[in-house]
Amino acid sequence: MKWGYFPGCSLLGSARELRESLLAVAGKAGIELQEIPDWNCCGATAAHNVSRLLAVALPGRILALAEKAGMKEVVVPCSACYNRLAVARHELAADEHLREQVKALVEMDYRGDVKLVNLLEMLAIVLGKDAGLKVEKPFAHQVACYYGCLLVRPPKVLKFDRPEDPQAMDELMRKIGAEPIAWPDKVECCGAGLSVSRTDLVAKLSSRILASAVKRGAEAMIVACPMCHANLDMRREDITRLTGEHYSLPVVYLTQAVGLALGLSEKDLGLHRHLVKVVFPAQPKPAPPPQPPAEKKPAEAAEE
Amino acid sequence: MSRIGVFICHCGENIAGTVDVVKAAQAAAQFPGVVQGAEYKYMCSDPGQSLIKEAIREKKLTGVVVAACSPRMHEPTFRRACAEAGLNPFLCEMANIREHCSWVHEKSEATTRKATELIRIMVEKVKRNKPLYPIKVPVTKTALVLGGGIAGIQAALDVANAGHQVILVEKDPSIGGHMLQLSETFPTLDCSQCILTPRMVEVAQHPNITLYSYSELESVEGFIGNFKVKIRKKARGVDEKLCTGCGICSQKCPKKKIPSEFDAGLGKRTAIYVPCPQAIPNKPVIDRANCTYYLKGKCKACEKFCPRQAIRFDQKDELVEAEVGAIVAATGFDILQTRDFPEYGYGQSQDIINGLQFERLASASGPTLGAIKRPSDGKEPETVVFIACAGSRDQAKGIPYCSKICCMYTAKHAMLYKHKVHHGKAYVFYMDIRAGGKMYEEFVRRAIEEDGVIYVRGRVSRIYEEDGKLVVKGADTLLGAQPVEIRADLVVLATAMVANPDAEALAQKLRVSYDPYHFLSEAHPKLRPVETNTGGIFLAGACQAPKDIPEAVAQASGAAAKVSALFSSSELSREPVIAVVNRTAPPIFSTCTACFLCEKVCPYQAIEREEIKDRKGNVLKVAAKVNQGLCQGCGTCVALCRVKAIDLQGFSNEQVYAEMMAV
Amino acid sequence: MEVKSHLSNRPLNQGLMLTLKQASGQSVARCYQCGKCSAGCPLSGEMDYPPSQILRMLQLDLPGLEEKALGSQTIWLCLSCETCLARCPQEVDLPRIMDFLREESLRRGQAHPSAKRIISFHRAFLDSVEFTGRLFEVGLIADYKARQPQSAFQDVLMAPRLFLRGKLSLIPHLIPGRSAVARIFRKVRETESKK
Amino acid sequence: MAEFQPKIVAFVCNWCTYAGADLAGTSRIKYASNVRIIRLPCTGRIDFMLLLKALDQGADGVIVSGCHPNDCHYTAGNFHARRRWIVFRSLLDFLGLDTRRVHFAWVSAAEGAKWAQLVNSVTEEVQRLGPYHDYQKLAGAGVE
Repeated sequence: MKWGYFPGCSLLGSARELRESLLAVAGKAGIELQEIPDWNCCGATAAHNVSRLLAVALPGRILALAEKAGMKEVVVPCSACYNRLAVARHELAADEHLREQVKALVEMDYRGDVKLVNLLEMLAIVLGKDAGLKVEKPFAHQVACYYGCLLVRPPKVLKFDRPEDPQAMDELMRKIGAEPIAWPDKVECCGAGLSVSRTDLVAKLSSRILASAVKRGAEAMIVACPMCHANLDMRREDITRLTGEHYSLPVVYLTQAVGLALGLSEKDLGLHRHLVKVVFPAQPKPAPPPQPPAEKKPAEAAEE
Repeated sequence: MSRIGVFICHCGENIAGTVDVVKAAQAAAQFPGVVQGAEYKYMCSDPGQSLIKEAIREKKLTGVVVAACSPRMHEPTFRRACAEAGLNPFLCEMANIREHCSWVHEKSEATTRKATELIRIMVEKVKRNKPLYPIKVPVTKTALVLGGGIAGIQAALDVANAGHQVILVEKDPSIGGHMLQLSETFPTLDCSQCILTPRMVEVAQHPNITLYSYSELESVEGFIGNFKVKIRKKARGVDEKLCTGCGICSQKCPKKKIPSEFDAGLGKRTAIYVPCPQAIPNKPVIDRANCTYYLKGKCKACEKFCPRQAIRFDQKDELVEAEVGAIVAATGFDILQTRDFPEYGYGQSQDIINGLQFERLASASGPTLGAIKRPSDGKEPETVVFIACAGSRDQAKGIPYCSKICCMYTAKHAMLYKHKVHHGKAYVFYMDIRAGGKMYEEFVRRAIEEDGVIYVRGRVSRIYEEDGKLVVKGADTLLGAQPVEIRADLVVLATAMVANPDAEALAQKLRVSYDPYHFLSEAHPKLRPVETNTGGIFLAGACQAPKDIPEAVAQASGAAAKVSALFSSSELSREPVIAVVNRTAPPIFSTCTACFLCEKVCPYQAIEREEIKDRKGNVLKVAAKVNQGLCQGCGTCVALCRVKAIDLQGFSNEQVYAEMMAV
Repeated sequence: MEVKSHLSNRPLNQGLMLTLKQASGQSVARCYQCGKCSAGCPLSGEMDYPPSQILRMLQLDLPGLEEKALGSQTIWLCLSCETCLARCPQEVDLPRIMDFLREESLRRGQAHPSAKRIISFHRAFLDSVEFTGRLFEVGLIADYKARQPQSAFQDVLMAPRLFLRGKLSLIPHLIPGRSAVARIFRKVRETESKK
Repeated sequence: MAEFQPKIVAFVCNWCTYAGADLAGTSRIKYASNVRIIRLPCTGRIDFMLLLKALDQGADGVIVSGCHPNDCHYTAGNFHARRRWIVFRSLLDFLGLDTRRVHFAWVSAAEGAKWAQLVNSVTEEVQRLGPYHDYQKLAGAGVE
């Protein structure tokens, strides 16, 4: 299987472990990810704040490039990019005038027939029956599936899963032997957009989310979005400074959890790149049947 | 040479505001065949009508065009006026220059021009109108009432007490409807069952009322005064004549854990059951979807223990046919369920309930015998949050309308809770308090001032569970939209009132129109609130729009009055808008070629075959003939007739083509 | 649309409401002030005016209130998390309105002083994209700190650890088409200055 | 208004679309004033010769509208109309008549807004298509 692929800027830097784990899992599933040639930044959190036109034009160029490269569907691992691309695609479809404007800006034709695939949708296929992959090391932990804002909102545009209390990630987790907890903060915002400029607020929001997950017995938080990961993984000092609480809850990318279950090495999945060590309580809670209990705790191999 | 009079109504400012009526009148006066073009402030008023009458007498008018509102509104008025002046009422037509012109266009030349053209069109039509005479049809003096809720009960009793026969059809095992589920009723707080059950008994015992419970309307044919209906009596599994309602069967039934519809899922019932002790009729039904015998092929405990051998497992649905002259639809409403609210947890928490469920909690006959206990653990809630407008006035949920009763019953719920749990706290989240009604506003104030219910103005954004509490995240817009967080033990959603799931199907059976929300439509929003566009079919209660009990009862009595009026004479006269087959002089007799395409397409089987014979009785020709009683005047046959031998009175080819040419 | 001429042209409210309607098709009149957005907003506690109040300021269409909205911190604290839109009973696209207000307040130079940091971050972000075609994180942070000396030492402790984990790429990715991207920026600026 | 103002004739049934147009009125929904409504008991009554005549008479566009399927006041009139419409449409096409000038629609008694929107869109479209003389020419030439 060959798919178009839009990494997005953060996967080249702060979220490179997402790239690594994604490619590793894709490789395992025999999916070839073909990068959109000459792709640019989607403008993510910044563009729409200062110029709507820009916020549509930048994703517009990416989509146009994908079309030019003859791609039918494009995998967009970063939720932020996925959201921007999907919204732009929606607005371009709805507004003829805007479409003409953007065509002129990107100096390319645009039809709008590229299908966008987010991380969850892709992994659903990877773990689907047809893929024929089997879970080698069940990820037997209680996990808090954290979707964030960008995968489910705005519902009318994304039409992905249910807007409150989504289930897609929970199902994936069950598939790999994990036990997703029921918790109310799945789609609460972590403060992504203000990550650098208002660290204080980000710490506040992120701490709420961590607290809620820990309180309900989560051993790991599973995320699909680099922004969420950055806030939840890198902002612990700020959180401690703000709340006095110290949280050791590891924040793991969906692809990493799946990768581990598929038997990939922690190195290939870039688990060592997190600031918060990926370790789990000594006695992992038994996964719900039928999955067998985990025989090996992935953390043991964690380096450094 | 025709002498047409044109009368243009200002309708105050409604028409004159955008249409230059004087100009239009002058223009109309110039149309060929028009001998008078008049305009007046209110044509429908008495002086307005006399203006027309005088003109008819003095100017010897052969036709009248009234340019005013929609004919659906005032055509009868003006036709009556003409008749009073000695002009055949069917020589009067209306040009709709209000709804179709002045109200929908800006004041402009073009609008006046349009009005003038609409008038010309009607002038051309009326020139070709022929005097027609109403058709008399017999009336079957039996009424069919659909729905045994308070509206249906009221309508049935009123018609029956007027001395006419009534057939009352209820889809559930017992009559009583939602009102029977209520605890107490606002604003008087009198017990709902105490005021309703006597009425139910009256229905059961009334000599003029035939009750079909656990039955549904299968089909309707015919027309006003002469409907033929089929009613499906669903198989009860019990011989009603033998059964005494002793209740042993339910006691013995092993299936005891089925959520009770009557208790809105909070209580349990058996597979063979009566919805509640006050049920009318007090005869059980077997719920085949849950009965062990139907599922596994054995059990029959009820049959074993029934002292009267009244159980009938092999009973089949029964189709009853009846002839009725009028139908009253009183099929009531439904409400949204808590699962319809993503932001409030998709109904996953047992302690988030809807209004009807709270009624059952508060009702002395309910699962908790009137004690307020939360469903999850049976504890008495210390803090209860009531949320008004749950789904109502919510464009995003497709319900932009106000459900009308929630403000009042929420105040009532909060009040009842405070009466039962004195130390408890009751919060009500609301957007507006709509308490229009006798003693309603006073009632709400009482809840706030005397019973200490706390009202918070704002919508709740989210509810989630934490440490066995329900965290309710709202805002108080009166505090500058500051976030407000309440940790509650029980949350009651005043969920929106919606049409029944099968409302659309019913409307199609009855051939009445319905609104986008599937509430059945009245004939006129103000002046004909209980009639539908289909003659002989009337509306009562919440099947038409959200209503509280007094309103439903009032409308039911209104509908009953309409039925009684219809039944007051043994004949009724129908508009002669029907098809006719033309006649010509011998030897042709009629241009009809006897292809009988008309016969095939007629939805009323109104086309008959007529043999035209000579004196000796030899058949000279067979031609189509229209049965005046059956024809409803849809005109489908006219459009299909290849030789144009059949035509529609009032909308004849000549008339319609003339209209079209005048455009 | 040609037929406009003989359709209704009821006088619309003037001022910001009108521009908003033209720019985004959003009518503030739709909001009936139920406060659900403010109730669900993760940051309404931090804002100088909760979201629904910002809308209210536009609804009244009175002198002074628009400026108050444009000069508020709220519009810059909005995270565009879209929770409000997802739950709004009237389907008012508040995030879109916030975008509009931010754009507008920048154009009119009325942005709240405390929003400087946020704005300079957005600017730094976009400049990075304009020059390299992609976001160069290290460059972004450096640039941002240059613009915001007071926050120069924020996060510096984190850098080495990120570097150790290979999360900091020190050379920007210059894409072949960066001139094309730059052109997009330029042309957008032109179109918007025409407004 | 310098622009071309088309003449639209609408054949509507009395129970659904006529009532719908009334509702548009009572709700004061403004729409293009180019339309002239001809009221019939049912779309089943519509003799499609009427449409040809209307165009012949100088109408630039025609609307035929009645009750939604299954909602017919006379149970089946609208179905007959729809069936004939399908045949008629291809005839129009064959006659070389631009079928975009003839619109068939369902508008219920509750759809005042839909009616207004229908009239506007048809008016717009016909405006784009321009005045309709060809058919009259044909008619003049005795081809009808």
